[in-house]
Amino acid sequence: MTHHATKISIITEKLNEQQIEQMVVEAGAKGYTVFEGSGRGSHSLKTRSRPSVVDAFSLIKIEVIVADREKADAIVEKIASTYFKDYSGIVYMETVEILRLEKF
Amino acid sequence: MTHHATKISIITEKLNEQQIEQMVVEAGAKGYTVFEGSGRGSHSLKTRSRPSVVDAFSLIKIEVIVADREKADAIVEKIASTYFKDYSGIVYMETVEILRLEKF
Amino acid sequence: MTHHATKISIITEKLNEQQIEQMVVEAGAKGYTVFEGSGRGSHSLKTRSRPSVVDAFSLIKIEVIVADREKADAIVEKIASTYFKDYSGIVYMETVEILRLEKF
Amino acid sequence: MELFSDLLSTFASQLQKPALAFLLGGMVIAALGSKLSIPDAIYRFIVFMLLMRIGLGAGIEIRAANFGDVLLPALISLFIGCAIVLIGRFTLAALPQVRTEDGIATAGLFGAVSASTLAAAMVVLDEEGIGFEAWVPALYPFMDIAALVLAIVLASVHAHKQNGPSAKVALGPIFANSLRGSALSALLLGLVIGLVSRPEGVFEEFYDPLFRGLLSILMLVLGIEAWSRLDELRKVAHWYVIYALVAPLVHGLLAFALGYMAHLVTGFSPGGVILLAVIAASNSDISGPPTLRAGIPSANPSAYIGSSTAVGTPISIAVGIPLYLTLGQWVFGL
Amino acid sequence: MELFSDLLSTFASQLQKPALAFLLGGMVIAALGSKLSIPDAIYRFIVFMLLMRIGLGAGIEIRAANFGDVLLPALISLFIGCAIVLIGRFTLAALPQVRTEDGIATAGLFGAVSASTLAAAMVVLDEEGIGFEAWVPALYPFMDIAALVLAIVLASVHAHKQNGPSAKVALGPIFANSLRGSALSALLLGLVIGLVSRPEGVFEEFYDPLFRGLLSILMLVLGIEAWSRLDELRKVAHWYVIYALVAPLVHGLLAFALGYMAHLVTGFSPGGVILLAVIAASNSDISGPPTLRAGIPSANPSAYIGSSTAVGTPISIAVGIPLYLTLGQWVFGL
Amino acid sequence: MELFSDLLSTFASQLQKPALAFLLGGMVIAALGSKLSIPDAIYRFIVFMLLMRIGLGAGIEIRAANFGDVLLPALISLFIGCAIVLIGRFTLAALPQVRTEDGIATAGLFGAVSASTLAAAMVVLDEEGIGFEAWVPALYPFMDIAALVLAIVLASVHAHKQNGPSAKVALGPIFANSLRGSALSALLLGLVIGLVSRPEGVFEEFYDPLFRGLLSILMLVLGIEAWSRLDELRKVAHWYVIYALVAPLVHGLLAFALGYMAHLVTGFSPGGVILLAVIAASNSDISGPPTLRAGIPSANPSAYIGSSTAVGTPISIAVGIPLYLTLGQWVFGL
Ligand SMILES: Nc1ncnc2c1ncn2[C@@H]1O[C@H](COP(=O)(O)O)[C@@H](O)[C@H]1O
Ligand SMILES: Nc1ncnc2c1ncn2[C@@H]1O[C@H](COP(=O)(O)O)[C@@H](O)[C@H]1O
Ligand SMILES: Nc1ncnc2c1ncn2[C@@H]1O[C@H](COP(=O)(O)O)[C@@H](O)[C@H]1O
Ligand code: NA
Ligand code: NA
Ligand code: NA
Repeated sequence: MTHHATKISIITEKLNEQQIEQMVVEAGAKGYTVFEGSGRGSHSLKTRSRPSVVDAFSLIKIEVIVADREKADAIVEKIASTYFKDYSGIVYMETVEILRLEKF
Repeated sequence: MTHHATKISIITEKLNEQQIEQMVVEAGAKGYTVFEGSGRGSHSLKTRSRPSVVDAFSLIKIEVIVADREKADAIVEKIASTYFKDYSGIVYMETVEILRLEKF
Repeated sequence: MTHHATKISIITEKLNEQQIEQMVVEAGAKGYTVFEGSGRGSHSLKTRSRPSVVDAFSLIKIEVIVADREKADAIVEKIASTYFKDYSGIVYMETVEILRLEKF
Repeated sequence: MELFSDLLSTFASQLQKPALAFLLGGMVIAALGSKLSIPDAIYRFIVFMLLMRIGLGAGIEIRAANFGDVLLPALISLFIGCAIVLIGRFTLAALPQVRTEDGIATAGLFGAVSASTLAAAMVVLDEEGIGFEAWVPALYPFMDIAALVLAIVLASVHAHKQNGPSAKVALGPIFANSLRGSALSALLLGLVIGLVSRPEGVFEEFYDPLFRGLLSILMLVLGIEAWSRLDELRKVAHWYVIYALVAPLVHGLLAFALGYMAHLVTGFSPGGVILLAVIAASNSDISGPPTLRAGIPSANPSAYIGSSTAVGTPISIAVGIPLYLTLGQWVFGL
Repeated sequence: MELFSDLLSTFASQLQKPALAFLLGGMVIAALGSKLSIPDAIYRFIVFMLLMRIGLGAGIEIRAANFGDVLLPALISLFIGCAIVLIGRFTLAALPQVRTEDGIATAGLFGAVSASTLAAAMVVLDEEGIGFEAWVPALYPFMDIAALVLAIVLASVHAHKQNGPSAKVALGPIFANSLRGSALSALLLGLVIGLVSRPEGVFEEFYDPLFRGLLSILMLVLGIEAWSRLDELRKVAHWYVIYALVAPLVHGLLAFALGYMAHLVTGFSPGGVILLAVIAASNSDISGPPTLRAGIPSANPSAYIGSSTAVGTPISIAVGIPLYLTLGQWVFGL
Repeated sequence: MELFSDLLSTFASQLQKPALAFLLGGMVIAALGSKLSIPDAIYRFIVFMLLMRIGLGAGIEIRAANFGDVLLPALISLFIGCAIVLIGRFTLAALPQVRTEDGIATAGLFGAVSASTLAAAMVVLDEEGIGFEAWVPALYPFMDIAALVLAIVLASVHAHKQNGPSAKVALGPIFANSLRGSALSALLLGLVIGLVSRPEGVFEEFYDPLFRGLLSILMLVLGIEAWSRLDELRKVAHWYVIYALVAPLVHGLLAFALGYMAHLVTGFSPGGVILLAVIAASNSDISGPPTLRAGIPSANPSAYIGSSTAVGTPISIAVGIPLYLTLGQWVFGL
């Protein structure tokens, strides 16, 4: 007895963490999970093992699961248009199966 | 030449890590991977950057890939019924493509 | 207006990180993201909480999103054949939805 | 009246002490939204260093101790640990606005002991030139474990009554679990190493000289943490705040009285009596919470951690230590 | 000519100093591909320890200071912070090969202050037996905040001109944001604790004795980091390298001249003048970058971090400190 | 007989030493399931501090050394590194129950050197008042690199024989790779800084006083790690345990004999001979494993890490050091 929901993954600079989290919650998500990472993209290389003298630029991945697809689209749209001109980052969506529909 | 399998993701308090890992292995999974994270849900906010005076409450994500869908359902069922009354956490499933069927 | 792309996840020993990253970039991926983790599989248990006297053996997960499915297959093939005879690790693929096709 | 004015002047002079200044400083910068934080690895290392120092110090000097002298204070510690939990059970946890499990867990946390408060008190006594028996810090586990185990047992008895016959509580694992926590492990390891080997060199040139400095950083962390947890406290009943303000006073005075008794009977030192009161008034901020989370899973951690970390710890350091110090100076004419 | 030969001999003797040896050592091992690295938690802790030491030291001694004496140097610091940014705005940022925002951000970073360069200079003055007023390190925030705030304002004015009327820049949050950074928080917290409480004990037995040793490790980290960032620098215009080599000299000499004026007017000490020049010549390597990233999001961090971390910091430590030291010895006949 | 009773009394007195107490303490608390752990960042920092201390100390004193004296011990170290690997190749790796690659990798690890064992031995010699040439710790790389390179070459020759002609082994990258490891980098960096600059101040007030204390914590980590790795050892052939128990004795005695020869020929000091034996008996616990994992990917890490971390290291610290110390005292009449 599972339901379908959309998982949004946002990879961006740690600097933006608080603002994005707030934006996500205001857009109606009931929760999110954050992981630290490193990576490479079109902007310069982010490193992990060295002391990051500038820790605020290191990367995080924020995962948000929402049951409502339209809510998901709205969040993705909002984030892509607000952040990815100036800051490094990507956003993508996946379909997941959840148990407790009311939690998402 | 890929095969389909189910990836289970369990986000919960670190405190439960060992027990869940054991449960997963006993249920027949051939492996799992664990990541540390932080997040917000219906319970109180988990933080990451500050020293977590109470480290045992910080969050982990356990990912388990199993080839057999029924095994996956059993694991998810077991975990949801054992942990999510008292502890924070969510569980969800995704379909993934794997190469070596015998490893999962 | 989203597009489909393939996300490859490679879980392997940290020791291999640089080489795999290079291989992925040479195979045409435009970026990747790396997370640290721990886990258990058919090889011996990897641990996280203890000081890993041998840090180079701890696990990482490399996520690579590529828009072109054939490119994805080639990367997966290359990695599976190069690394998984001698080193621990798994690789799997998922379909994700992305916004900016030109970035992947 | 004299006691009161002494108290005020002790307070004033404690405010000058770096431990308190760092604690308050941490609260202030957290309140101002500063991004300053001490990395988690450093925090955990500092806790290890302090407990290892306390354990080694006790172990080294305990070799010469008369084990008979330890008996009465150890029994008193056990008794206080249990008494605090029982008091909480029939006051806080009995209130209609408080969930019984949450109240019991909170009482368990206040019965358990704070290593940082203990360390801060040892520094203060040292600076005041008030001696105490080397084994007094070793009373920590007696009170700590008694309180945690009893709280878990009471919670399980309560659940039992509510849900009908359930599995019996196994005491063994609870004991083992609390002994295995990182704080008690470090303390006991230091104690044993101090007892059976000769770590004087490393104690005097490494663990001891770093003690006060590392403590100042720990105080900063506790201050930051206290402020950040205030939020959590807002979500639970006001009774938790009142308990966190009043209970430590009751616990400390109870311990002071019993310690004074031991002073009369077996010559327990004035410094020991003060330290016993401080330990009793303190609440566990490191190892207690995970033990309770595992032992009383149905209790809401926001309730007990909020009241202990955000209110109990700052109060027992900023108010408790000067209070029992003054009381001691007054009672024993120091 | 004499100045020049003095300079050479000062350089030679500074090369013997561990700070410089660790800095160069870090660059060499990074260049050789060594896997040696200092864990991030340790790096952040060391920065905290150094700034807390500097703050406490200043706070403790400032109690006796005449606040009138501080006024002129503080104003000069404010002025220098602004002047550096304006100079950069109309030189580097005005070049056609340099994006204006990137140039302004770089000027902001060079106007801001490096805690590590400050610490290294304090150690050198100490070893040379050259005294300075205890409050000189407290000039840091004046220059730092002035530069960062002005850079953000100028960048926003520029964006305004380009994109037509946009929202006005709110100064309050920029100020608050730069004060809340971990570096300034630690410095100011130490300052206040030193002022209002009595942390002499913990200062003398913990923060001060560890200062030089921890600084040596920080120098190693900065050396490794400098080498690793060279790559980034290759991607941006050569002008950044030229700016990073020349600007610190200009800034330091400007500050030296103004400091000398204060020496004549209010008796600002020779050591203070040297330290002021070092601070001005330094560029922020810890707290500046995130403040600028948040305040000027359109600027490319590779440009400003590359030039400051890979070139500015090593130059201001390896060349700047001996230079202003020699100049001071020469001007003041030390 | 006298040697034997001397040995017993040396053992008894070493058991009193904190290094050993912390090592055993770590094993005991891990066995009891304690959650105490030292954060990884701290562990890595401690290793850096110890190796930097050893490197700086050697570098500072080596300035006055006669390089001719170093030659013979350096050649002996090279020889021992190679000899240990060859012995392992034709004993352990030749057994039918042991995969050849696994055996060769294990021999490589036992030929390589443990920085922690070296540090522990230096402290013991210091406490016993037995001097040694300042450059003896600098023999470390000669033995370490010789063993790792030879093991990788032998494994590749073996693979070659098995799989038919394959790519030739490139020696350059293997050398470079082992020099770049964090342990050797720190040691060599310290050595060079000690040689070319004047780090006496920072050495005497920072690196040296923290040495014994940090070593005690490292011993705790190694004890915890040893116990936790026992599991892994259970999965591989018993021969690994036997090798890990016997081989260090053989290697240490061989080194002692050759060191004694150098003593007769060039006056190599008694302390140097003891230290050489300890280095030879030790097995690499930090930088060896990743070098071997990269160089002999087909070898199973459980085999070589299990036997070295769980058996080799504790044995060479707890048994090896007292053994070679007693032998030295007996042979040289110290
Ligand atoms: N194709 C990709 N696959 C996985 N992660 C990516 C990819 N492209 C970018 N990223 C991640 O997003 C971050 C920012 O990307 P960018 O804005 O392109 O610099 C990178 O550092 C990566 O961590
Ligand atoms: N909608 C969601 N999307 C992503 N993660 C979530 C979501 N809801 C909860 N979580 C994660 O699960 C943890 C526990 O959730 P809860 O039990 O609701 O407090 C949270 O701290 C989050 O890390
Ligand atoms: N079934 C699985 N599900 C999730 N992660 C796995 C699984 N199997 C292996 N892994 C991960 O891959 C690593 C290496 O696996 P192995 O090569 O089987 O030892 C393990 O340590 C796990 O982190
Ligand atoms: Na208590
Ligand atoms: Na500056
Ligand atoms: Na060896």
